[in-house]
Amino acid sequence: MTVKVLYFASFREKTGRDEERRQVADGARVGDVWAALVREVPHFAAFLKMPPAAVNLEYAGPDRLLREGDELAFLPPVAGG
Amino acid sequence: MTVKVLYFASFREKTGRDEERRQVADGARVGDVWAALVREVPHFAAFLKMPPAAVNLEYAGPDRLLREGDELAFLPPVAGG
Amino acid sequence: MHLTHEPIDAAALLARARSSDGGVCVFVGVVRDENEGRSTTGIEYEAYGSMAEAEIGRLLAALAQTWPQVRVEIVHRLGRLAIGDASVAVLATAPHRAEAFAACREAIDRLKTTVPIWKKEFYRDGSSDWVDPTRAARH
Amino acid sequence: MHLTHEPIDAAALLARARSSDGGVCVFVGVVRDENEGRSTTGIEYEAYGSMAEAEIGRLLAALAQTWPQVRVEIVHRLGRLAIGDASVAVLATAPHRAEAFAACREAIDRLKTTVPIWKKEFYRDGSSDWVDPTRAARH
Repeated sequence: MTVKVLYFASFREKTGRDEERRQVADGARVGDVWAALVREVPHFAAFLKMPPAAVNLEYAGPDRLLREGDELAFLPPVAGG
Repeated sequence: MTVKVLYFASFREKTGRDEERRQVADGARVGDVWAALVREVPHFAAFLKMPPAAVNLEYAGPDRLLREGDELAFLPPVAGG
Repeated sequence: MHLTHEPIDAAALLARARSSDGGVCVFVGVVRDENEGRSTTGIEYEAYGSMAEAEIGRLLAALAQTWPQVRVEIVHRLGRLAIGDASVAVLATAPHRAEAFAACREAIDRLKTTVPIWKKEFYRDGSSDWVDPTRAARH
Repeated sequence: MHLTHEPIDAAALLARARSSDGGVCVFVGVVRDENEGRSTTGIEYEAYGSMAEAEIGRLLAALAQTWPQVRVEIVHRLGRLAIGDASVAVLATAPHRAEAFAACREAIDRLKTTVPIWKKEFYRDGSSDWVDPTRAARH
């Protein structure tokens, strides 16, 4: 199935993309996508743990099951205000 | 000697005056003036203790010695804001 | 200086924040349409003007001792106010928000207990009374 | 709705206080000319817009649970801001001041940790960097 993955701020600059469609296995979880990104993206390889993530505009942990068409984002540390 | 005594808000309305010059004995203290007012003013007779007082624009206790020309005020409970 | 008979312009107060300050906290006290369950139509504020100015000056000096990096401004309106009118405004600007909030809160709390200002409430039934917070506290 | 690319009009926000509310607390975050000792020339704010709107909505709902009588409004600006520009404004109006202060403070504290907004600081030496509060906390 396909999910949409979004990148913001430092993650956008480090990956050179703001959005991509990724093929993931049926039954894939948020943590599986992160594990794949760690292998692909040098910047993420240095991370000791998964950054905060969101699925369909809500925070979600690594065990969150993904479904076809989900919008997934890994979020750099927020710094609004 | 003479001191100026000011009345505000409910004290002004209850005494019917906003300012008066009072003769007080040399060596008189704030508490002495209050004791005299308690005898003169029915509204003050009901007070269990002296209300906050100010001498020359600063809070002062009953033992504060008065001097010629001092500006003295007894203050109803403040309620600004 | 800190007391005025004119309407309070909280927006103008806000505009005076310094550019080096990251946090601006403003408190505005507004005349309510009820107090302790009684409908009110307005409030008359009276001050011992010269002492109130001096007390506010001492209050600002004390705040500057506690928070040297915070700048605080206080404006209190006097006279007859209608429902919805601003009676007091406090502005605290600081490099960081924690200090701005703390100084603003402390300023309004102390102002309400130490600065010689009194208010007479006017009720919908035509009566009026001087507000006595010490009496309310005993309820 | 809560995010804007236009300058924040804190005065207009202030003017929206209800007449039944006695206490109005406004916090305005302003772009500073330095951060952790480095001179800054401006900040670029970027948001995950749809999620930020949703998070602010959830934040307002949580505040309404805690303080049913308080009304809170939040506006956050995005894009390139200069020193002295307001980046965020929070308005809390309540019958009494304690609730207005508490809700305003809680709103800005939670906004800064949960709403997906990021800022890139531009320094006087021409460099720039994304602000990472988790890194600052380890200092």
